[in-house]
Amino acid sequence: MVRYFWLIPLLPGASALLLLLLGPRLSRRWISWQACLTVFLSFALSLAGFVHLVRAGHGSSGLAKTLLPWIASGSFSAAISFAFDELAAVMALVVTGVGLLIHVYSVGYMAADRAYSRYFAYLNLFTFFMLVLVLASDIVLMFVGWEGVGLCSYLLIGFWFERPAASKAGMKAFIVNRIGDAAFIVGVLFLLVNVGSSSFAAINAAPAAGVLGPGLVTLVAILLFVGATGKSAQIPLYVWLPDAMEGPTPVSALIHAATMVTAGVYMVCRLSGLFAASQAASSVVAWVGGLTAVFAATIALVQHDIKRVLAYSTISQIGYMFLGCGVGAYAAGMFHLVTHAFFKSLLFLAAGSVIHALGGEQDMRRMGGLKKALPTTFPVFLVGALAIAGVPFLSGFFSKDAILTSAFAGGHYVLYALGLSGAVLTALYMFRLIYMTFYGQTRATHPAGTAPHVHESPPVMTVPLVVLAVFSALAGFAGLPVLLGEKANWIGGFLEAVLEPAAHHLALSTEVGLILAATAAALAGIAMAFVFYRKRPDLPERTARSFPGIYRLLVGKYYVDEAYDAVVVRPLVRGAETVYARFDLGVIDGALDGSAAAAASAGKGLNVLQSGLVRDYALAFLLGAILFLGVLLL
Amino acid sequence: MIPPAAFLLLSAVLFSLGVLAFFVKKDLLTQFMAVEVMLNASNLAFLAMAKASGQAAGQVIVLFVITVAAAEAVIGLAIIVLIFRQRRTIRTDELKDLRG
Amino acid sequence: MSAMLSGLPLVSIVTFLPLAGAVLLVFFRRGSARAVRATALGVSLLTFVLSLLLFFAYDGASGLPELVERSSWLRGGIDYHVGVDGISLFLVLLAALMTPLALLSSWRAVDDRIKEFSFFMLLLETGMIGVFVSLNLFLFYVFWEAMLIPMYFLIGIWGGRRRIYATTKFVLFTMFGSLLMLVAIFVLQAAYSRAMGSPSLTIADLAAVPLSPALQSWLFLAFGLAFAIKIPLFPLHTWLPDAHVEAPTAGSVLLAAVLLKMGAYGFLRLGLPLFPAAAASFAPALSILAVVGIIYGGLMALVQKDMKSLVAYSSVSHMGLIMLAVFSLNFEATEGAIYQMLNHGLSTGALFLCVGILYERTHTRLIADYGGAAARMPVFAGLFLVAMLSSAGLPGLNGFVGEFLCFFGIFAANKTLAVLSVSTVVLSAAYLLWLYRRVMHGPLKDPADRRLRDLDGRELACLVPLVVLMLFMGLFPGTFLRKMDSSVARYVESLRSKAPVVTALELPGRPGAEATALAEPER
Amino acid sequence: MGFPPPIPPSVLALAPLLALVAGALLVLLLEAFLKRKDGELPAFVAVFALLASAFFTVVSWNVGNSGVYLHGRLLVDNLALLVTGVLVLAGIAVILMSLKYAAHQDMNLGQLCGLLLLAVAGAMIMVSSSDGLVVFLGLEVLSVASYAMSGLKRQDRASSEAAAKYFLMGSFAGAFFVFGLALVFGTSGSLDLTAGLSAGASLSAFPAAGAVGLGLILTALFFKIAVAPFHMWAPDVYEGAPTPVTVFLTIVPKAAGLAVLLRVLLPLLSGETAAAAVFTPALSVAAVLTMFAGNLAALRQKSVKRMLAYSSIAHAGYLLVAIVAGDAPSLVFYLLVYLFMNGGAFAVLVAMSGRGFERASLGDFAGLGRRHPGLAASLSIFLLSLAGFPPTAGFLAKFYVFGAAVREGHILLAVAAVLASLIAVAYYLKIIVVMYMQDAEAAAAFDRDDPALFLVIFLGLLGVLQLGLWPGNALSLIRAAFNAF
Repeated sequence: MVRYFWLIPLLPGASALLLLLLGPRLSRRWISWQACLTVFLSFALSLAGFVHLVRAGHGSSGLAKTLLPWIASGSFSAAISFAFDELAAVMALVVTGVGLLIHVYSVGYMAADRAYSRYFAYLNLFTFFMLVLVLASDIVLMFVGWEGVGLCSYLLIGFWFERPAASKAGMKAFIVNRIGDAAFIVGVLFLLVNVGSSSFAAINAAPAAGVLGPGLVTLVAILLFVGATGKSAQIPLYVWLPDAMEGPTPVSALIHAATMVTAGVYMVCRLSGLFAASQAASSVVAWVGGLTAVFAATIALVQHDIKRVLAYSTISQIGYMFLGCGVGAYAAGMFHLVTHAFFKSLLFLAAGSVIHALGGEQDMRRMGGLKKALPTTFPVFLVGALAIAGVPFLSGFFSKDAILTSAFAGGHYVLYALGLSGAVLTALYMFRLIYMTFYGQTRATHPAGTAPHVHESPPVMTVPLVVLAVFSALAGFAGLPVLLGEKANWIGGFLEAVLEPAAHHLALSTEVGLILAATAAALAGIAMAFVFYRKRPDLPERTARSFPGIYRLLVGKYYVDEAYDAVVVRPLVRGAETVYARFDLGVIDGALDGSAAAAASAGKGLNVLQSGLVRDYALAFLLGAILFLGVLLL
Repeated sequence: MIPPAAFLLLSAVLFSLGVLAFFVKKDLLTQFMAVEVMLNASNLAFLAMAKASGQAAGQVIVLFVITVAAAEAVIGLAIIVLIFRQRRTIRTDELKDLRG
Repeated sequence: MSAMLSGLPLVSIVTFLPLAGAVLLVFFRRGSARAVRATALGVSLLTFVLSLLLFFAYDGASGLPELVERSSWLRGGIDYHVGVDGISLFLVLLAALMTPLALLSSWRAVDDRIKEFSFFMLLLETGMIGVFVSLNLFLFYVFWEAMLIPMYFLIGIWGGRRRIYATTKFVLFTMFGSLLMLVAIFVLQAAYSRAMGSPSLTIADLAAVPLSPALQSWLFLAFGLAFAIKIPLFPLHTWLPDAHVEAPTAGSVLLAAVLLKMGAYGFLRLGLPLFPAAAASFAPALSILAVVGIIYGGLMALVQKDMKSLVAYSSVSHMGLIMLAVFSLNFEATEGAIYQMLNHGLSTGALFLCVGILYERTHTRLIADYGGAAARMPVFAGLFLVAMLSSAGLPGLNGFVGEFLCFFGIFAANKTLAVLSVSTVVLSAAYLLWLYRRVMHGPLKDPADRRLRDLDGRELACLVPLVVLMLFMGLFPGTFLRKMDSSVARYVESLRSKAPVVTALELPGRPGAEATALAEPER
Repeated sequence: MGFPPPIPPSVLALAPLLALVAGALLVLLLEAFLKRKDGELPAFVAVFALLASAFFTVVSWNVGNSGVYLHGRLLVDNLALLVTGVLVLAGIAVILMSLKYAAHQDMNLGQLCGLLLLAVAGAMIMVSSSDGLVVFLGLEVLSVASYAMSGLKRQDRASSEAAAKYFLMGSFAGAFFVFGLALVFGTSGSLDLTAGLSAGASLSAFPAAGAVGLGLILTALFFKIAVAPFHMWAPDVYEGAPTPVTVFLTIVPKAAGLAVLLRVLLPLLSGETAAAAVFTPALSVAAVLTMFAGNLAALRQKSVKRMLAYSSIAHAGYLLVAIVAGDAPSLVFYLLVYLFMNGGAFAVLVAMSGRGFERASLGDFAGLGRRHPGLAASLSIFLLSLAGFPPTAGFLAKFYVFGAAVREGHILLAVAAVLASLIAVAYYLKIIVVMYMQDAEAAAAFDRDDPALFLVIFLGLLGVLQLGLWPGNALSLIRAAFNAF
């Protein structure tokens, strides 16, 4: 069975193809089953592979399979070949597992939608590309998945393309991603030309082998990381993710929380050999991550759209992952990726259930008091919130702590501080959300004036929530802090086979201190949220009024979109329009038509000379003759 | 004995006069006569040369030229008559329907 | 296979079958529209099938032209001399494939003077194929020029409102270049017979003429101008948008898919092999123009109001990349360029077909007149999307393979230019997706408008083959690349051997030696 | 035809000429004494005469009857015979296309035929002698006949104006020829145009008067060929003259004049002589002037006939390029091709005319592609050939002429020539645009039962395509002819 691991991506791919070709002709029932079943099979295969790897223990080189030689020309060659090692196994499990749950959830969530088959086709297609990205053993092939998930993200964000906002968001996502990808391509070109191979093995080995000079390593790493900032929505290319919330909520959960947006982190871990080799590049990664973590969190504080809060929270959490990778704790980064996949998709799906319950309402100012109305959704949401806030013994607590610890251990105290303050903010905005949504009086206003009929979602939606809640709660135990023993951090050990091991270790006392600090941060955040949004609901307004500047800045999301629009987009378009009118039509065509006109007017002149008078003709004759004779004589 | 160069010069002068006349005159007939003058200038030249080089050919040519001139005159006059019939004038400058 | 075909003048048949069909059409009664259409389509399809035989018959081991036919025609080294090699083979196939599709696409769009229309289409096909198979410079030039005539009529008779301006501009602009090329041909011919004693216009022979650097530069410029106009290279591109906007769909398709390739092909077949030193010395300048073209074309495409001129400017951008690859003068770039020519043929051809399909329904090409078409035409939306993504070079589709090989080769030759050229990745996505969004997405412009019906069988028959081919070429490029390899290798070698500059220009990009060495095990 | 000629060489040499003159006399007699004026009998006689003369030409070609006869007055060589062939063909074409036309435009067919035969005879005399006097006589015979022919549309003001202008300018130019001849005779003591400056001689060795004389003679020839700036009579005359006569005027005098020019100049231009150093640039300038003057002036014409008139001036320029290159074969081939394409184009113009009217304005061609596809297609092919598009003969002709120029090192001249022909493309295409891309306001109908005319058009097409694709025979014939050169 393990031998067929290469089917993991192909199964959803086949399903997608089938749905795209004859989707409309199939019954919804069939579609749902086909879509979910194929993903389930991939999940099963991944699980099998995972188990196989665990059994094989260390030193197992993992599984590899070359399907077909793809592009080969001269000194360039890239094959379609998959590899299934520890890193891929973990990621594949996340993708297929969470993916499966979200497929199931979607069956309920999208039940009413017209383009049911198209939705699942896209979802399957995404799963396919994501798995290609994960399993690729070759950076060019990874790029196929990389771009493919981008495409699916475009398609799914713009799923309701009749909505201008949706199609605009989709386009924005794709183009912003493409900007990152351009840098990514350049990085890949450097690798191909200098390393002479596109396989990850060769690339990770290159710095050590000295094929790649230190300067080049840094350059390449940074170029690739720019690509990652696009895909994983980090500063400066994060702007597409909040808008991406225009897509259906399950999509936000799967693509824009659990899997695709973390592809950047995965890529960095894949190339940990390369990144680890460059101190400069690593610190760039760390700093971008750290800053993004806090930056996004601050914006999340003041958002009113429940999904946008989660979106900014995602950006911030991915910031943590990069922070981890940047300080050399790749395992920690991956660990947080996993836990985040659970609790963030949980939060999104739960939010989706809320929105579903309120008939599409997303503005938290019109929610509140839903605790009773949503007996399943509320508790699972709470679990997710606690997990992300980093309350002890829930998954988020361990993974975030692992990152902060190694940041501190690496001596990056500023980054550590950033991370810690980020943790406070995280707790704050999450519980702001909780209180605004579930507590207090309902502020729901309905067009009909009557309170909307709030209803809990059907089991096909709630069951996945519960499952995810369980994982969000317990997944942390896969990576306990080292102070509980060498083997405690199981996942770290598991991934060590592939990833660069985290360098430093700390004294027990320090570790304990850090853990306490993290806990304190989380609780502080929650407390603040309690005070602001439960005890003294008037406080927020007052604070806002006392710091109007800051408040407006936050509400305006630091006006980054506006800045980009003013500095990049509009000048580009206006400039192009001017050049088109002035140069293309004006100068070039002007020159052409001008020369034509010149010829015509020359002709006109000749026609005027052709006066019809014999005398003129004779004169021309005579002058010509005289000229000619002159030439002959001189 | 006058040197042949003198005749040549004279014929050249005659020829130029013919050309001049062709330009100053305004009607087909006199312009054609100007051409006749040019032809006869050439005849003079031929004769002078013939005399100088003692070749009979030169004198024969003159006869040819005269004949040709006569032939031209015939056709020319016919055309001029035609023009006159159509336009009641033989002013050369009236012939400018065809132009441009 | 080739044994079965031996003795059969396959290349000539493929070249002149359309011409025969055209002549046949002359004898049809006017008004027998269906018969005319069917015959034309049949002939072009048959041509395509035979061209497939070419593909199988071509072995490509030596890299030399195969299936060669040669018979002396006129004095002065003018022979009838045709054949295909790895460089021309696929362009022939492309021309043979696109013509029937173009005919099919105009099944309903063209209803005036169908006989003449089909006649000129077939004539054009012969011209296009002829250019690619000619191995004699005179023959090449004859086809090169003769091809203008049918295109001139196609745009001029069945074109849009400003068709006459457009078609005249097209012919005069193109001729301007090719006439100077003609003079250069004379010079070359004279130089050859002076050097070798006997005259010859066989392209392979002409490469052997020793030319003074100055003369070589002049000749290269003369040839280069003709090709650069055809490509079109910035800033000689302005005939293209006009021609495309005014041309009927079928015309645009062939213009974009095949005619533009002739410029690049000209450089590969003549410009560089005949004047390698001059080419190498002009390569930097031309490369810069090409890069400017890439970015400039992309930006112009961004702000077009007319779908066709948008696609036209996208062609300027894409062809710029191909040019840049051609002038990177190394193996990967050259192969990438050829592959990208095919991709551009397919994707841009498909895009023009799509525009044509929309135009047939609403009779407007203005982007602003559309919106939300996807709701009414889901199937079309899908195919359009694929064509678009292939043009934008999305991995998994053909566009990526060519584009990436081009990038690779360019990068090896010159990093800066490569980095600049990669901007096409962003630009193409921007203008294409924006187009798609404005046309296909959003609320329906006019819900009452029933004209936006989805594709019928005929239109599917036009688009589906292209889309399938895009996928196939994206996944199995080897099928095509392997047939090119030896010809391209021979070509690059000849450049290297003749112009030391070439290697000098190609090397610094990468420590070629060990890069290749490292790459060996992979292959 | 291997049989030994029953007639002595000198007679055979004269035979083509005699045939024409006899034919001319017969036609004129018929014309005088025949009752029915509109009969086509004279035409048949004329055609027969032309065919006879062609026959004799072929015979004396086959028996290699070239040589000098009548005490050096008559020179029969391959150039003469080939050009004679072109002249005769042109004559036949003209007659065939005037059969109906003459009736429609109430021209006197008999007179036309007679004059035509004489004119051809004159041209024939010009090309088949190097003796100045004989050339002059031929020139005058040709001219005088042409004056009359251009005026044959008696009622038509334009026609008679053309005749008058042609006559006046022609005789003016003729006088220059004679005076020049006198000077040459005076200085060299001989009438042989080539003797004055025998090959390689330098102008300095040749007295100024002689140089002037030669110059004057050349100007007269330029006038006949319509080389700028001696061309200005041409557009008016070509437009005014009856269309078949225009065909004659655009081909026969050009051919004859160029042949003489070739005779006179070839010895001078060959080699690095001082004479070459003077003549080559002068002629090149003249050629460039002619090409551009013709093509530019044609651009804005509203009348197709006048447009073609200007185009024929431009073609004189191309032909002059062949002279500069000193390449006789390409010159003759171009003449042959030009006969077919130009004759064909004008033939279509003739076909457009009807009883009492001519349709020559661009507007008249609107929508022709719909109404008379055959006619439109033929005209298009002729125009494309004139424009020099492959695979028509026009391209091949240009290919050889310009190629020769480049081979002789006149690259800039070739560049100028191609640029000029680019301008030409613009107006040739204009006609096609009107025919195919504009629709007719008024559907003009005209009778099609003019077999002779359509025969001419058909032969024109045949020639244009045959000479474009398989010119092998014609070319090898011409080349063979000029091994002597």
